[in-house]
Amino acid sequence: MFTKVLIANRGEIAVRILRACRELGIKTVAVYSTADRQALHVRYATEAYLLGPAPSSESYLKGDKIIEIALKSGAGAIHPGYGFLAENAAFAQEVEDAGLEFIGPSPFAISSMGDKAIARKIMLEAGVPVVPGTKGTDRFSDEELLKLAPEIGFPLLIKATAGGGGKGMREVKSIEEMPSALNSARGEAMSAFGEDNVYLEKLLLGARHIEIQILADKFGNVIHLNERECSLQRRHQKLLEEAPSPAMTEELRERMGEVAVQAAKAVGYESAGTIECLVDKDKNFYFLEMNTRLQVEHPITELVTGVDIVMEQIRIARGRQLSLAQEDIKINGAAIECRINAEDPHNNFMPSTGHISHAVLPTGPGVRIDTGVYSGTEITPYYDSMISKLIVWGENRAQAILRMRRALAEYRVVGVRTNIPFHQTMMDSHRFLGGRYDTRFVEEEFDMEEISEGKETHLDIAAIIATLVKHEQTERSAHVVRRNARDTSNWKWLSRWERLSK
Amino acid sequence: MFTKVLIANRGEIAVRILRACRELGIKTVAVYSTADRQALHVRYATEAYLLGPAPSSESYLKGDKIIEIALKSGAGAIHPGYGFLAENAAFAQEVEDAGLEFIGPSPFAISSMGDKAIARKIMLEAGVPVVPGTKGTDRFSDEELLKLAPEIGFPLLIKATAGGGGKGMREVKSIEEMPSALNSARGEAMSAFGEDNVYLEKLLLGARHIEIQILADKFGNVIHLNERECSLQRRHQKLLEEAPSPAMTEELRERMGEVAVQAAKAVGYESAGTIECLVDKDKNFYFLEMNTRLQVEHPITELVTGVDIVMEQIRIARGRQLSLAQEDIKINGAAIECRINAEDPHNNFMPSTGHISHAVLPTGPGVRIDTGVYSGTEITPYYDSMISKLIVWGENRAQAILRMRRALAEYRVVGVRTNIPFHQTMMDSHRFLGGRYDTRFVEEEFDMEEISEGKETHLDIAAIIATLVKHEQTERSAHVVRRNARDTSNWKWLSRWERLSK
Amino acid sequence: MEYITTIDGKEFQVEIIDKEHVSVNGKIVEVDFESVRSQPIFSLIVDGESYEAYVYEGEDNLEVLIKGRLYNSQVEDERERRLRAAAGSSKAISGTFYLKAPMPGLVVSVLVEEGQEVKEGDVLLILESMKMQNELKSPQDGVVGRIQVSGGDSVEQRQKMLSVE
Amino acid sequence: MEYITTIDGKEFQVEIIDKEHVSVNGKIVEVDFESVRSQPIFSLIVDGESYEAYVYEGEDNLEVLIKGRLYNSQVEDERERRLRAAAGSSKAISGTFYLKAPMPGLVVSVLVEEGQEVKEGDVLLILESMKMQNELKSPQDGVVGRIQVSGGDSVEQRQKMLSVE
Repeated sequence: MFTKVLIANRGEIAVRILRACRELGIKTVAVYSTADRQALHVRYATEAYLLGPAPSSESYLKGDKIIEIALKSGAGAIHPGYGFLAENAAFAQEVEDAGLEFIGPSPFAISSMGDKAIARKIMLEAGVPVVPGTKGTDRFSDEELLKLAPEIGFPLLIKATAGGGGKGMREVKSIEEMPSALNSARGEAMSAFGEDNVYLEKLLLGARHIEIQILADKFGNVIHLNERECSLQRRHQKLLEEAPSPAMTEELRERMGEVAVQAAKAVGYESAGTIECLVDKDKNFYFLEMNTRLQVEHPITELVTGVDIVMEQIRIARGRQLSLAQEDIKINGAAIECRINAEDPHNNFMPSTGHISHAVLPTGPGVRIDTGVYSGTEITPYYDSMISKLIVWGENRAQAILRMRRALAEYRVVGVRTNIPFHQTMMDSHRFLGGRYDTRFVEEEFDMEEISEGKETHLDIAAIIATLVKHEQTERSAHVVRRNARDTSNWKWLSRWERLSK
Repeated sequence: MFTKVLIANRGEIAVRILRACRELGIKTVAVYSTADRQALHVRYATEAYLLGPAPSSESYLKGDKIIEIALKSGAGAIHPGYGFLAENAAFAQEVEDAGLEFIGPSPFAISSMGDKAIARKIMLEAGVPVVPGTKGTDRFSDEELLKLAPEIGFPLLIKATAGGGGKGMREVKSIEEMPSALNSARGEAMSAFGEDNVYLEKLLLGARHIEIQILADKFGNVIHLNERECSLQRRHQKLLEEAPSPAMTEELRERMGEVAVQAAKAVGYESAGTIECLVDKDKNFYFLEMNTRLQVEHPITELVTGVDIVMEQIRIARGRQLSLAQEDIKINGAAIECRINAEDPHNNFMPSTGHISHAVLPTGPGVRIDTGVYSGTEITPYYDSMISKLIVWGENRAQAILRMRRALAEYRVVGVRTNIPFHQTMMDSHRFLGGRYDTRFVEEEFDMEEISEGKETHLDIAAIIATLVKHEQTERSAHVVRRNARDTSNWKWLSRWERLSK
Repeated sequence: MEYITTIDGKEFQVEIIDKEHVSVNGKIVEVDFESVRSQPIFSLIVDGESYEAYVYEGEDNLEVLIKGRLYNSQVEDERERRLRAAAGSSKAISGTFYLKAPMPGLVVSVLVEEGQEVKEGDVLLILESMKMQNELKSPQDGVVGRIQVSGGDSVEQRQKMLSVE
Repeated sequence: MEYITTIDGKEFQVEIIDKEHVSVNGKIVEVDFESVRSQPIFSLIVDGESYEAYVYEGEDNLEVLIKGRLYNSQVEDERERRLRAAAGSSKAISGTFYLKAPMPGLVVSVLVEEGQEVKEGDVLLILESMKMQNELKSPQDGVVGRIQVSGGDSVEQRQKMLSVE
């Protein structure tokens, strides 16, 4: 049984996994790029090894180097986190071949679920409903797809079988758009994944993105931890998740849960995993894909079920049987997660880099923050823009929303722009409050200015602040001019500078 | 029903109360001294008013000014927090007389419990066991006390009836020590409380300090939220609390709970309050005093019972009936609180003032921090040394301890010394791990060096770090000498300094 | 000192009377204004109400973020206002827009050519940063001037990439 | 550069070989050493193991706090050591101890008088700060010299209050 774990990741998820290990008495090995020398995961780990320069391709994606470090340091297992190498079946296989435990499912499960067409086929055979579309795992030519498209019906989606993160995906409204969309989808897929195979899926309108969390041990025991509601997305990136889903019924939850367990069993699944589904207005649900790893949004499930998913992953990898049975899993209260990204919601969510010169985290009752940054951290362009996850728990959904509002109001990050104002606006929107939203809501209907309209404004306060700032700038520059006039005093400034720079 | 609350306090507890108000949709009024202009409670409140200069006597103790501000701002209620005016019956009366709601018990309950001799009498009459000692509320002369002392037995404690915080308290081992101890206790009481009345109490050895949390509404409903273990103290200041107590049995919990409810009913108690008891080795318990306010350590009860005590206080003050019955109160898991103080555990717990130039808070699963400071805060000598409360929850006591260890290991505060090393050593001590400690443990048996003995040391690491630091200093000062030799470059330094100081 | 301050198009007459008093459109209010720990984040207590704002400096404006809402502001004293009035709308005259990189990143592709006519809102260039592809658009109609980068180039923050004249 | 470093009374021969290598008592280790965000808190990775330490500067020593344990250290190069050896134990010679305020506070009372003999460990003065009364003790036997404060005085950090000769 391993007693040291290498964490092949960075940022908040590396810290999250480190913490679970530490609380289980397991030693930790961090790996890092030169940009992350002072990152929390390096500061907190028992051991730390440099991988290489900042770009992921030269550091966090270097599977061979990571395995080498694991062997050198005597780590018995590797936890891949999410992203980077987490869903790379070849890497999982290499880890296994090196005699190490991969904290996640088998390479077979990863690769089966990694090819979206194969995954759809397996799910159909296991009796799991999938989104209507092309069937089987053949490579379809453009001609075949043009013939199949009208049968599926418009609007539809062209999707790369190797897909992920929205790459190689195109929405098509009519047959006329098909040829050029196919062309560009295949091009994008080729450059992103090294292959251009695509398939078609009906575009479900007004649907919600709901996922079921699964836990499975090495002995064939599988349970689910109920659902997470993840419909609030922008460019296929989730922004805010909640559990339970405001659209869920007890009956649907049970059906989806059963099907998710079935799906996991169909691939001999082990560890934590997620079955992502679309749920339409009539509460029909369709399998979308399986994520064979820990999800960013796992904490909301932890808060409402009381299960520590990362600790369970580690226990499972250590060969323990699940300590929980399905009937032990209850939903207690409600949880919301806001992903805090370094991007400017007032400027088309443009990423924002810089040095965090001042930060105040919301703390206190019912608030959890998972983060890898602190006051002083440099936000670089090399990695994704998520700087923290703000997660709250409440006795019920209303209390969770009120708590999230106060936490967002307390949160201060100076040095980069963040999407906190987006979340604040969301927490005020009637559609969110009513739980009435679908996967298109953020992109098609949510407008920060519009939602704020009619709400209290502080034009006069803004006027006072802007004027005072300008006034002080003017005063200060006048002062500098006067100061520079006094040549003789320069030595004083110099000695002061030297004191400052000590 | 009030919709705006003035919080007559500062620091973490002001922030804690602000948060509860905000999550209930209630507006907040902060008051502050000049030293606290940039404190979190001022930054987070809806409104904020200056009280006066830094010393408490000129700011946070100015009851009349606080009431004036409450009236001016339209606040309907005042929450006193703990300390300052929280147990000042005259202030509570003035608040009431001004037509405002005092979020706490009646002035009668405060004053009854404030006089320790009266409190003992009331408790005895209500059938609550008290620590053996003098009876009644008479003023005893030195002669009378010298006569009573042998009947009570040595060792004993002389205590000021108006007491609190260990002031006017003396331990006496024999009759010979009595006269001078009486003299100095009376002197200290007079200067601290303006009156020198004292009483005698048997000193219980090997006893634990265990307190019961009470909630009572305006309709005579009283429940208790079980116990907190608070034996780990130094100079009568609690340092670390846990819930449940490792020394508790179900039967004792029930008895103490019943008695606590009885005690609260005996003074027509309303709001949150605490019955402090001593529990001896044979599980006999004795009433010590009642704290007629919110306690510093209330969060551990919140974590194991799921009840938000501050919100309940506010609901009760708004005239609502308790929403919880005694049978709704269950204990879930275990919680520990470490008080993080700006004091140096390696130098006799000497307070430490300064500017917090770097801070990293532990976050993540099961960790709660209640604090009023942030990176950039100045720790002044004017107020007490507690800078934050680190509170963790675990499925059981063992898990809570492991989690506390990891949280303490993550916590970084640069600029002042803190007692984090004390807590780290405590988390490693066999006595604490075994739950075998009493109120004298920290002062009489706990020794940081001794406990660390035999544990892993890092002398070589310390040697490397010390040498590298010294080496860099030497290099740097050599560089400064060389730099100063180059007169001509001074203008460059100047312009750099000006950039820095912008 | 008197200023004319425009917030989201609305004008305010703001006079700084002394350190503790400001008049807004003739109404005098009491202010206590401090930057928090010397950061570009400001705490303002005005007649008892406590506000906090991030202030971002633009080229000729300030953005003020209060409670999640962004206010675009311009502050001018009388002299500046007179100068601007005398100069007329200077913006319309020198109409060259320089597309600068809003953050460090990698140029994925340049979608226009030198000399090409573009309309306001047309995508000029795709820049990748933080694993996201960001479309940078033209804020005005015009003709593409010199293009200084091409696909695959790394760019620094604020680096000029191309112009629209 | 070679140093003799004493940690809690134990001597180490430490040689700084280059930026990445240090030898400790002849054993060469790989080091990666950085101050975190220019603070007096240091991250050291030594042969892969990650440590973090607070370093406090004393008058002629450094205190190093690692994992809750405080190490008292003295670092000398050969020249310094020679000088000290030549001077003999300088401490024993100039035996005056100045009691300085360890923090700003209020003198509650001075418990000794000028000319009074005191033993190591005797309480000299009570200083109140942060609502706590702190007993300040003599670190050596001696005679109380000049007393510069009295009960009720406010003192600044490091202010001299009295001496023991």
